[in-house]
Amino acid sequence: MAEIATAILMVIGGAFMLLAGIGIFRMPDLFMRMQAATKAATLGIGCMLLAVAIHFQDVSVATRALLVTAFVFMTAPVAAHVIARAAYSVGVPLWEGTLRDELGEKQRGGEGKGKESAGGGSAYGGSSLRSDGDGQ
Amino acid sequence: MNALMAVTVGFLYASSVYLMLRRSLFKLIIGLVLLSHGANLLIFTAGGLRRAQPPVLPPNQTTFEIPAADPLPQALILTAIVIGFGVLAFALVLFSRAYQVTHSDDTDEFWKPEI
Amino acid sequence: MSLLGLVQQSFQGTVSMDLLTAVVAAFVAAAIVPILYPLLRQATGWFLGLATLGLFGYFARFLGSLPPGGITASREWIPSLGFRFSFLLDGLSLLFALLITGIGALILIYAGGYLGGHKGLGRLYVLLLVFMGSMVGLVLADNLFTMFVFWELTSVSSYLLIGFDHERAEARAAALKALLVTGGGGLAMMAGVLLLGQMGIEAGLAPEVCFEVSQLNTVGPAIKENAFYLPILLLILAGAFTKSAQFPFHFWLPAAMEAPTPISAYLHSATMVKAGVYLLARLSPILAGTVEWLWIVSSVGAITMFWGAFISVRKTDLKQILAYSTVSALGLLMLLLGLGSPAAIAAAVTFVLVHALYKGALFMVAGIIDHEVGTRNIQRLGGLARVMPVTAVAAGLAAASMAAVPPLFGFIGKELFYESTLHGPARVLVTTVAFLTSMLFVAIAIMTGVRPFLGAMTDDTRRAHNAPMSLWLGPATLAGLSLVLGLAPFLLDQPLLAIAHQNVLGDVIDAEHFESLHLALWHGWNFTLALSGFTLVAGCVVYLQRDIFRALPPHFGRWTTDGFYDMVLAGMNSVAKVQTSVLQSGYLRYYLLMIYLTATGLVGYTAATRTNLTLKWDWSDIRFYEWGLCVLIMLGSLFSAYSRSRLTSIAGLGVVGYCVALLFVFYGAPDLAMTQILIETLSVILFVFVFYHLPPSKKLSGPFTRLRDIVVAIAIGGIATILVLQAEQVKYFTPISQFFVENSVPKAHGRNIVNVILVDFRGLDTMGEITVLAVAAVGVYALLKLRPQGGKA
Amino acid sequence: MPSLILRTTTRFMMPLLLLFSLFLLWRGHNEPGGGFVGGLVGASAFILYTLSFSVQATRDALAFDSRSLIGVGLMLALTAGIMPLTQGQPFLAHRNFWVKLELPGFGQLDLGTPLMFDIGVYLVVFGVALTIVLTLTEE
Amino acid sequence: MIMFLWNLLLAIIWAIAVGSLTLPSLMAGLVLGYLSLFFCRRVLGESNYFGKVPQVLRFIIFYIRQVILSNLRVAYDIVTPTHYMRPGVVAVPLDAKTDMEITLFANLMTLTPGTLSLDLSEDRTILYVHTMYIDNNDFVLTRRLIKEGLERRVLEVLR
Amino acid sequence: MTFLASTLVGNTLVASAATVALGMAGIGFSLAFIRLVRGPSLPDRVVSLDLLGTLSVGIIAAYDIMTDQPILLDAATVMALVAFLGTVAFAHYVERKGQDG
Amino acid sequence: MNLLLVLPLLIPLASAAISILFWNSIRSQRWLAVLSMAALFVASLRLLDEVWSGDQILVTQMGGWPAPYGITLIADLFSSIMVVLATLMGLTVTFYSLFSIDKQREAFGYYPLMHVLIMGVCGAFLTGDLFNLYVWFEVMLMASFVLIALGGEKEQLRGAIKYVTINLVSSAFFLAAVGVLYGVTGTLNMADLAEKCNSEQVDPGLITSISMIFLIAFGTKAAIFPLFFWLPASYHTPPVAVSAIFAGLLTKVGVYALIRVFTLIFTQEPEYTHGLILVLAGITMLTGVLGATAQYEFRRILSFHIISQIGYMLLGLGLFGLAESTEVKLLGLAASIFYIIHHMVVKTNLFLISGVVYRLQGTYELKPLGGLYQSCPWLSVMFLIPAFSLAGMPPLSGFFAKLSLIKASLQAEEYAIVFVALLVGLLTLFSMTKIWAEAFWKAVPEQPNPRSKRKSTRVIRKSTENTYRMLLIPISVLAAITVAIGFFAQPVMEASLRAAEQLANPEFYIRTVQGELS
Ligand code: NA
Ligand code: NA
Repeated sequence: MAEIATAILMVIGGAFMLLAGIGIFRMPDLFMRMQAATKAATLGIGCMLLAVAIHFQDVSVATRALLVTAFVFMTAPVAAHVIARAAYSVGVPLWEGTLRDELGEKQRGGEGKGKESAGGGSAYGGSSLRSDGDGQ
Repeated sequence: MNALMAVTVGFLYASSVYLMLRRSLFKLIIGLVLLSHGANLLIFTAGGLRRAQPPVLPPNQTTFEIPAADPLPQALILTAIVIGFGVLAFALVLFSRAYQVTHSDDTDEFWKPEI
Repeated sequence: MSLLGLVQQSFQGTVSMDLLTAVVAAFVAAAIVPILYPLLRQATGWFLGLATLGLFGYFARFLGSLPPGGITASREWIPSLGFRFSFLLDGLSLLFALLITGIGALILIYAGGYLGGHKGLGRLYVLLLVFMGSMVGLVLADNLFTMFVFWELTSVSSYLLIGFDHERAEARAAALKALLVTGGGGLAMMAGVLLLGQMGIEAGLAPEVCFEVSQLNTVGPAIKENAFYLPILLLILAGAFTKSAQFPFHFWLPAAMEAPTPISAYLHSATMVKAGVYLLARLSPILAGTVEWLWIVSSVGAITMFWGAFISVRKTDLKQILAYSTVSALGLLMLLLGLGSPAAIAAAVTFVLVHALYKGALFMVAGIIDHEVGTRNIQRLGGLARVMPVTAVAAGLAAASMAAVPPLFGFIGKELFYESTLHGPARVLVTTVAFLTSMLFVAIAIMTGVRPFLGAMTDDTRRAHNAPMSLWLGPATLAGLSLVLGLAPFLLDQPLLAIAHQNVLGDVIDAEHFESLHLALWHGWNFTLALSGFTLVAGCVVYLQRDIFRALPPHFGRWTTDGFYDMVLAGMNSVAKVQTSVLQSGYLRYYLLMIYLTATGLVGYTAATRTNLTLKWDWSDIRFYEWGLCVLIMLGSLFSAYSRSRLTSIAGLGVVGYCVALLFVFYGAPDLAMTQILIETLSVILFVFVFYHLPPSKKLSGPFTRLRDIVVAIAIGGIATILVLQAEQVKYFTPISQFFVENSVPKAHGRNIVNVILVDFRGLDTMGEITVLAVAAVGVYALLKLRPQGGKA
Repeated sequence: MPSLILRTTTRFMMPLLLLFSLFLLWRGHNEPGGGFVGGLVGASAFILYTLSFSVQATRDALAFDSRSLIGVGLMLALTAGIMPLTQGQPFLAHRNFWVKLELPGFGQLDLGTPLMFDIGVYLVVFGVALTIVLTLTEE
Repeated sequence: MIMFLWNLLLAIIWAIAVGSLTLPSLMAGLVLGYLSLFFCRRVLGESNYFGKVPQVLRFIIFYIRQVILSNLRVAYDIVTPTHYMRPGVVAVPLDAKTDMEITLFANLMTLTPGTLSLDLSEDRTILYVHTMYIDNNDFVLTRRLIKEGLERRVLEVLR
Repeated sequence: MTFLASTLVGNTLVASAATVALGMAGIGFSLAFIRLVRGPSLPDRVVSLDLLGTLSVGIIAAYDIMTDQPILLDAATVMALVAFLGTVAFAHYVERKGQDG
Repeated sequence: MNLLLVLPLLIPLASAAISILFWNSIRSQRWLAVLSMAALFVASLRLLDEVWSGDQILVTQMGGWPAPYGITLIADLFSSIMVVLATLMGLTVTFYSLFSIDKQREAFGYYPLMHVLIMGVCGAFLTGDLFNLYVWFEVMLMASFVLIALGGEKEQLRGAIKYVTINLVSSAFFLAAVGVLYGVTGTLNMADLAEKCNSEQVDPGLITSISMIFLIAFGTKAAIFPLFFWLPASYHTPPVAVSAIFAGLLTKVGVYALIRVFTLIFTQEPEYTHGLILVLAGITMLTGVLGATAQYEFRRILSFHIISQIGYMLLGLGLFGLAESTEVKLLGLAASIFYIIHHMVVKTNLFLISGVVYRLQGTYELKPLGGLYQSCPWLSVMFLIPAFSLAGMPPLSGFFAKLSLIKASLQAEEYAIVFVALLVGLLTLFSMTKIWAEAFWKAVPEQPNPRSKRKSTRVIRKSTENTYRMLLIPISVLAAITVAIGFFAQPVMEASLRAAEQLANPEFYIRTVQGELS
């Protein structure tokens, strides 16, 4: 019984991890890549660690597995958030299919500038990171 | 399985050497980092590889049932990693100070003939 | 035995204190001059001169009372190298010791007058005394290394003395020239002496005494037959010839005339330059008597003799004339030593004394003239006899001795000289050269000792004053001695010169046919006398026609080794510059390239030629995730190498680090993996922070450079691969880690063996490691917080 | 100004990380872990704090200079090594410095100079990592 | 909070009493302690602790369901060749006030696929959320779904 | 296929599942690496590095189960702890860089 | 006797730790520095005395673990001589530093760094374990990295980057070599390695190949040709006290390591390995001295001379492998040891003197220097002693060092190296007289370098006069030692010979480590 549960959890976990990989590989802009990657991977790890906890049937292992799970669930969204925030602030572009950018609209309104393209508004006016981290 | 690890080690060495021969200070330090990776893996491999048998004795046991990985190279590498970190930290700061002085990454602008 | 005991032991030994005291005396005197000089000032010269006279008296005591075999004194020094402080006072060394101390005393007095009030006079006394002590040590030493020590000390003190007027570039250059030439010769001589000692051991001497001249004397024949005889001879001759200014090394001596005259008179005519002669005389019993000796020594001597005299006549500066004539006289002595016959040695021993007396006097006279008139140009001198009559008489006597006018001592010397050339090998040639030189000597003697004092006074001489007694005492004494010894040669022949003569000849001559040296003014009417007479006449003619010599093209004679010396010096400088700019280019990457090339060469070549590598490329049993990781490590490193963006490179590095950590996990090293992960993350953070304000990097090197670097990189990588493979496969012994496994729990109370190793089995490593970390932190802190403020250091 | 979300999360994670670092230190002799890893994790907690707030905030939170941690750590490790010397044992001979303790909740404890040594290592690593990062961040 | 500590203390006492300080015995102690506390609630005075626990459990179930569902939606989008998403940045006015509330809400929202907290306005009243599926280009609806769905429940649990 | 077979030697269900999981995670890992290489922006790379860290946790977990070595889990724990730290540092950098222009 | 072996590590480490704790009290750091260095020196003298008078090799097993397993600290005569010298240099340079290092550097860890540097050097000399040697190398290097960069002046940074990079590369070589050697032999203890590497079943060619990596690694640290570039690029950049201690100690640690491993472990194919060392020694001597010839900067000249002198030190090692007779082997090694002793004292002193010159005239360039012979007679004499000693003039220390090397070379019939050694001696003399002529003899140039602070220092003011006198104390002490080594060369030579004897007979060492003799 435990074996089957372990196996299923592992396969599911693996599948999510694969999904995360595909997501980050395929999605068209940074934000959607993050959307895909962070959550799928977190879920995948959750499954894996659950499998570990079940498989070893040992309190200390299970505790640690749960601890790691909790930790990952705690940190993953924050990590995603800080990167997204930073990326947005330096003007990493949104996908062209993006419908509307209410944050950008507000900022443009505040600064009284009329930039058109989605995601074109950089909070700090920095645009150097658009294509690469630190220029060429 | 040794061949793969050996080639990996060689590759790390080669790329580190190549990087250190560039004119860029930055590449130099990347090369240094790769060099220490190479050296660590070299010790690891040369000491003998054994899969998934950490040299940690199970409770209430004084020997391994299945032969475990050699603990000594591990201890050596651990020491080397930590020392390498200290050195790297200092080297990084040193290099950045050098940048601040010269505002250039090109080592040829940085050095001058020593006569 | 404690170290201190060993030091104490080296003080003990069999000592004849007197002789050692004599050696040390001058050094002690030198040491107290800095105290003495401020007290005595002007009187220092007299004081020191009289003190030195005491030393002279000590040596003079031995005149006629020297036991056969001389007096010895010795003390252990460095037995393990065969060095002893051993001294021998025999006839030869007594002769030189008397010259050194006697003339030294006069020079000290003379110097006080000559340089009175000069700010460097105190130092001059110190150096002169150090030099005197070295010279005394040199001639008294029995151990060749003791002698060599003093030999080099004379070079050093001579360097400092020649550069007495150190603010003048010429003086400095001359000092350097003398030092390099004599120092170079000294080094060669050192090698020669070492070899000689070695051969002495081969010939049966004990290693402790293999450098004792008195011991080596006993194995002379064996050494002469040794295959190393010629190298030894050449090396030792290099030392002697440079020191005694033999052609082609003579050029330093005229240059050394940059020194004030007391120094020139003392070092460069009377004493130091004779050290080479002394050395060859001392070693004659061991080395002389072979064909090589005969030809090398005598031909170098003959060439020097003639060449020196010839150049001398062409000069107009008093000191230059005297310097070249000294070169010539030294050549003469060499020639005689080369000939090596009892007659030649007799002449040599006598001429040493003759030359010291007249040349010392003439030099001091030259100094007086320079001091009182202000010029040394003989063309601007004349009529000085009226101003300084005592000096004039002294000069005249000295010149007469030089010109070998009877009844002066020089005449006896000249007679013996002709005597030996006429009975030596190649006698016509040698005698002709001897005659020509002697003829030139006559001209030189007139030019330096007679001409300035006679005739009309010149503009320069009219302003001259008489010299004080401290100045004329020296030349007068020496010139007087030339006369006294000429008239009464018996005063010194048996008590001194005969013994010296015997010492030089050693066992070379069998006792039956040996005639003891006996000096006399009159040898009867013979060919030698005629030759002497003719020499005088011819010399006067040369003097009258001296303009012919001067009319020769001016660069004639400058095409000598002096120019060669300059060329060598310049050449060495440019070679050094080129070499340094090539090797020490300033570019770090070239340095690294060199190191990598060396590594490739040494390790690669050695592995390829000296061992049979049995490399088993085991590609089996590799799990797919291992493949994946290794490929990722390689790709990651490639990526961080090729990425032009710095932070991207850093991210690539992070990948490599994490993959390495995963490898550690896979191969059962959780501690390593954890450490690696943490360190990698910290490093990435540091990287990010440090490279936060960096300019972009460019592609900087061309295709050839890249190709070259790739080749080097692959070579290093290949070597690393091969070594790893080899080490992984070849396991000769059970690793010591087995012990750790067995003892970890029972003795070290820990199950995590890696950690037990770190804190217990090899805790010392960890101690060092945390020290490194601590220092790194201090370093980072200091480097970032401490900014330079101006050029303080 | 770093994100509020990050700051809040960090405040929660700090004790967790520190506890974990002590845990690693504590059981390092028997399970993976030890002074190095523990010290690094401990420092990570404060590094995270620095990134989420500011260097000054970290300095205030620490209440002591990170450099003195290094000095104390070195002295501690050194003392652990010297203690055997007082009994004529070689330097770092931990063997005779073991105490067995029964503590409720912890089980049987092997306490000895190795732990002291490891604590020294922990402090040094902690202090070093912090000093480096704090200094760099201040730039 | 006091109640929770009480509960924890009871669990530990239980575990010691049972003689094994292990996870299962602690868990058992926790549940049994909760029950005993529940029955004593009148004695100890009113507390929202007893209402909170079922609320939290309900929230967890809701959240897990949410995560799985939205994960599947994203997964479908990832693995199929065509992109179905209709992304945009939505400004969500916040009812959450304290640091804790805002953080928990933002994090939980980020953990559900399809939404990602992008930035918080400086006056902490608006959370900008990157959203992958804005159906019908209706920003108002999306805003409301986020607020009514997750924020409300989070605040319920916390307050 | 030999490698697959060899890992299945234990031939328990769990080991097979672990191998499959490991494989999938590995592919995910590689894809993330490709994103790291491709960028194009620095945040893209940071995200992929973060993902690589997270996936490593999963990979270690799967490997633990496959080899029955719970001890290796500690590495996963540490990985989970610090990958976050790296990401925050990068984000910190990106923002400051923006401020400095 | 455990304590004596450990004290050279404990005293500096404790001092460093305390200094770090008292970071803000420079006064106490200064006092501690001198006291600790003095204590260290006394302790090392005791160590030497113990080794010498007992005619034994002292050994202690760290942690009490038996020999090949734990880390061995071991002091044979060679080690203890080196430790004594290192601590002596530490003491003198620290004293010098008190009066020459600026307040800023003092406030940023100068003294703790100094302690750690000495500790690393002593550790390297005393350890009997190859990996532990690596650790001590790193300790020493790390401290030297910081010391060389401390202050952050432009030139310093330039030099430091080269210094750091090349030393890191060499450390990586060292580490790799240790790893490979452990892989092959399964041990790290040097005595154990000596036994195992020379046992029958081991392929000598493989060991020789590995030894080449050690040659590269240690050769770089020792600054032999063609691995020396870092040295002239960096040694002239830090404050002079730092240059001095580096010049005296660091390269010698490399030489020490070379001598140690190539007498103890890598003696499989001496005609190859030691022949190579001899050739490298010759080229090193020549290139170094020619490099110095091209220089016109005080410290650069001295730096290049270090290289050339390293050649001399290795010459004896080469002879050890090549000579046939035991006597010559011993003489060669002893000569090398003698040379190291001489060189450490002399070279440190010359650097210290260059610092005084800088302090007086504000520059290290020879061209604008001058007039010191007139103004500072005592300093002049103090310069002449080490300078002529370096050039090998008798009866100073360098003479006997050079002479015994040449003697050994002659006996080993390596005449080419004799020629090189003699020639290099002459060129060294040339360089030293160049400094003498330019800085001391020459009058002060008419148009002084505007950057130099000569005007203010032309006349030594009262306030600096005291400092000047204090700086002359360590200089005079070292000069006195130079003279003493010359006059009392016998004890030094005998010590070197006995040290060489121990090196040449590794069985004694090995058995002591294995505990059979203790
Ligand atoms: Na040196
Ligand atoms: Na050095």
